[in-house]
Amino acid sequence: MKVLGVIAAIAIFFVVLVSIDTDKSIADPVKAIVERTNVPNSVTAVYLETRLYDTVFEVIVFSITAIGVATLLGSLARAPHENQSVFHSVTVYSGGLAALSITLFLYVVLNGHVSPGGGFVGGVVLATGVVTYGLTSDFKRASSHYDRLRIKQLESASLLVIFALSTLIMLFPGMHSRLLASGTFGSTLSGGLIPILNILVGIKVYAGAWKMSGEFISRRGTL
Amino acid sequence: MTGSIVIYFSIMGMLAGTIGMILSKNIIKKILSLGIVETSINMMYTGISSRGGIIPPIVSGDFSLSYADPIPQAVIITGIVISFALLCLSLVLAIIIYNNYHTMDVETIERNFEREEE
Amino acid sequence: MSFVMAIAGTLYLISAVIVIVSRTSFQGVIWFGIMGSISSLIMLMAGAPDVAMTQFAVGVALVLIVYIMALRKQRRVRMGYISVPSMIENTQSGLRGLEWEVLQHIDEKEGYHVEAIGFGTKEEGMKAVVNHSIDLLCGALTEDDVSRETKGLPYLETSIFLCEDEKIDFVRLKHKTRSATSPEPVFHKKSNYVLVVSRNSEDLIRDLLEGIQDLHESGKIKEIVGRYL
Amino acid sequence: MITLILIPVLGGIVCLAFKNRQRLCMTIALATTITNGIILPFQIFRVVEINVGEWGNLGIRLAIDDFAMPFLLSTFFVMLAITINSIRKQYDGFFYSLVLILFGTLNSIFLSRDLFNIFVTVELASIISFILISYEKKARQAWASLKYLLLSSLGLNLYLLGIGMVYMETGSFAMEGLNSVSTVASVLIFGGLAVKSGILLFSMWLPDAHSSAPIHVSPILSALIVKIDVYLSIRFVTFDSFLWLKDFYISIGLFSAIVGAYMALNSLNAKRLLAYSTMSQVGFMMVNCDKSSSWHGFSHAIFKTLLFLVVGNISYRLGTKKYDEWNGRLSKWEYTFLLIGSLAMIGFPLTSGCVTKEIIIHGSCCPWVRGGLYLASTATAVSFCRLIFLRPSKESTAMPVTHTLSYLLLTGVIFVHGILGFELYELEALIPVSVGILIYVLTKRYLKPLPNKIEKLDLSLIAYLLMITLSLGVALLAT
Repeated sequence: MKVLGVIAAIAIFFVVLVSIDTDKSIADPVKAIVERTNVPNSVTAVYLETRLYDTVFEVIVFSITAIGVATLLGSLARAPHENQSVFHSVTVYSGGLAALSITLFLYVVLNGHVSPGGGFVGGVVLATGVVTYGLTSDFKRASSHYDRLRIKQLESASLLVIFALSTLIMLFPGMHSRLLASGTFGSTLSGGLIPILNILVGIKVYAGAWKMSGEFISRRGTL
Repeated sequence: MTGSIVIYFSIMGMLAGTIGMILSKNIIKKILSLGIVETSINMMYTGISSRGGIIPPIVSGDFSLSYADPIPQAVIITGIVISFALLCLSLVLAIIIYNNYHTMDVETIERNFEREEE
Repeated sequence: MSFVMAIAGTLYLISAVIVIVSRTSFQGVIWFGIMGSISSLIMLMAGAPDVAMTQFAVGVALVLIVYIMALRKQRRVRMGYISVPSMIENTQSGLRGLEWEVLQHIDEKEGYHVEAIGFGTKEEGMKAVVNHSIDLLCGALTEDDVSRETKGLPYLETSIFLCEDEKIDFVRLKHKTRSATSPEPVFHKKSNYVLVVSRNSEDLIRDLLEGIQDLHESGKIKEIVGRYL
Repeated sequence: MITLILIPVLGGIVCLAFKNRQRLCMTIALATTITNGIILPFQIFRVVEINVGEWGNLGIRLAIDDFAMPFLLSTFFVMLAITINSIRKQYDGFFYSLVLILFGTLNSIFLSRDLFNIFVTVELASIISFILISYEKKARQAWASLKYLLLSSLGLNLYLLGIGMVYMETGSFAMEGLNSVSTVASVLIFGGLAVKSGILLFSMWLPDAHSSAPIHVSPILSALIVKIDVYLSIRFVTFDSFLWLKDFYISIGLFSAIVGAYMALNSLNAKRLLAYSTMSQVGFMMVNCDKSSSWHGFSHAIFKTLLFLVVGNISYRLGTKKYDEWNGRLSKWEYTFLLIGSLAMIGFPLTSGCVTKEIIIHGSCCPWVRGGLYLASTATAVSFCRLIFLRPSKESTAMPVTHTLSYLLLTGVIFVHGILGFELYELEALIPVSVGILIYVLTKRYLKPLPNKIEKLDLSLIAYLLMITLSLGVALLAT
């Protein structure tokens, strides 16, 4: 029976492979996008200005999954992680790595509209840095920052602000394009509301990714 | 030219992922094969965007260069984050099942459900 | 440029296939990480730095952490063994033998982290199981070795012979270098090989029983025995 | 028109922020649903189109027209009934935020004219339904949700592949591009979304997912999430490159209607009976993909929600889902609402089910299709006679006021729609109903549950891939 499924899959993808015609109509919208948004990195301009409507749903998907994972994992017993086998050389490296990921987060998020990067990348990079530090050396200290910096309230506040800002941009596009045109091309402060959205998405994705992996770690124990 | 090569490889990757999903018996393996399908789709969209040119679409003033198309790239960043969210959710469900039945094997799980059905 | 892309593409496909055919899911996850980084490399070459960064950060780093956390569920099984030729022995290429094959088959479905600890004699092994320092003891043990505190899970029938008034099971008898003068071994009684498990790891007992039953149903036990004895 | 989407989503996000205060979230949910209902009539009856952010062809376009109107109405009614009904069950704030965001996403799916935006919103709707299915963290729900997740995300990846091909051929994600797109892309787009549509053999995960979901989640799944693909297929069929789909739908719709009703016939578990009848009703909607099936979608959503809520609350009270153990233990009120729901499902005259089902039967193209539809409605009649002929108990136990309120709302909609749309030829509907009752009385003892081997994970995956190859063959031969 499985052979039938494999044959069907091969047939489907063979027909797709044969019938794909890659040079039919190659669009080149870079000029139109960059001219209107006055922002060098046209990819960030697309997903934060042209198709902002998708990104709003995208951020909601991420926060729903983060809290969904937390509630679904809530039913499992918390794994004790006192006896964390700590190798001191690894702690030093992962501590340095976490600090490095903070700087990388700030760089990528702040001028995500000038150089490659953006909210999503920054959030995930920071989350990976802090989680590796939590995994290898001391999970309690790594997760203590979550309450000290009150990230939980920050997370829901940033979701609300993202939603408010994007409704404003979508309802009054004329005003936003005038704001965009005012900044000088290529400078960090030039992107109108785009850098602010980038920062908020970065915080949101960081909080979501940290909560998800934190839930996994606290349920399954550290390495 | 490079765009179509990436597209052809990603379709073969999708084929490999689908076959992996059919043949594997362990839940984690099925979720892994699903991850392969999703990575191949993300790669295909970069292939689509690089049909016109492979210069990254970060404009530095002159528009004469043959830039890659930014729209599929921006669109697939959303796709990558969605596939990560799906992956986490499926792993949580697999863990919940593992905690009740202590097995990751698809047949034993479905046999347990049939036994409970009667 | 397209030549480099073709190489990277074939590497990508090879690692995708390895993920699917890898034996344990832990190996699959590692190769999934390798495949993710190759695909983010291809994206970089195809002129999409943003997507490459997101794919690498999300699709490789965070996914590996989450997968390892999910696979972290495996129980750490401390296995003591008494080395008996062709049943279980520690060769230079790792553990080999009939009992090891049986355990591998059971481990394949459950995916245990097995830590093997060698023991000199049966008594040492039994003492270790009784005080729960190891979860499982194997090495051609028969039913009468099982003491009250531990639990014996029979997985293979065998017969005990009396040779020079010492009870020897079939396998040890086969490998025992018998000098010409030793008396002919006399058939003593029917018995079967046992996996001795400490009482307090209930789910391990349940999984092993299920695995042994599955082995008998699928007839793999005969094939393994055929290969080793 | 954007407010239709933004208000529920905003309510959902506010609930997300205050998710540990349960009463506040419940009031937010009620208030948002009611405000959405108030602004609904002003938005629905004007054909409006918006370019989000004035980006024209590059950006996303939202538009409203009379295909989407029935679905928007049904979403509002179903959400209102579920929120009212779930007041007693003390769900926590996160449940209400999920329901509200799902409400906003469904409105957005029914309005959007951009293919990738449909992907993101359908993905969000599926993620919410995965979490909602396994909300009570039982292993059976986790397994049903995992099966649904694996199949649905494989399908959506094929859909993404199809959109990639559309972008390659037309240069934009707008829906108008579908007029001039290759048949393989149209098959992928159809096949990708068909996994969620509930057509037989495409989505064999449905009976397990809908029957093991919590009480207030299975109506959402059956009434709303299944309608996503019904609506999208109705819209896709109007484009030129999907012409092969119109007559392909007739055959699989008919097949799904008849076999789905037959499987419903033989199931002992009440929720599973409703899940199979959803698959057969989707077959009804797909037979002729036009406005009549969208109105049937509306009426099916209403009476399926009523049935699922009544059955769910009864099985919660009596502790068993097997309806033959309910004999003599139902309270009077519960029995009456169960009767009304089943009559609407069978297509008894004066109910909305009959109005829309008759329009479909009369609108169907050729006589053999009409015969098949009559056969399917008789089989549905037989399967629902099992619920109708349950004897209610003598003493009438009190029913919570929130339950009666939501049931009355739904029955009101059923009868208003039924009486307004009453035509003379509806008396024809009495024939399949009476034949069904006759068959039920004769063969009551012989019906035994079918083995549901096909619903295993691997087999449903293989069935799905085989159906896509079949549709690929049909499409390539047709053009």
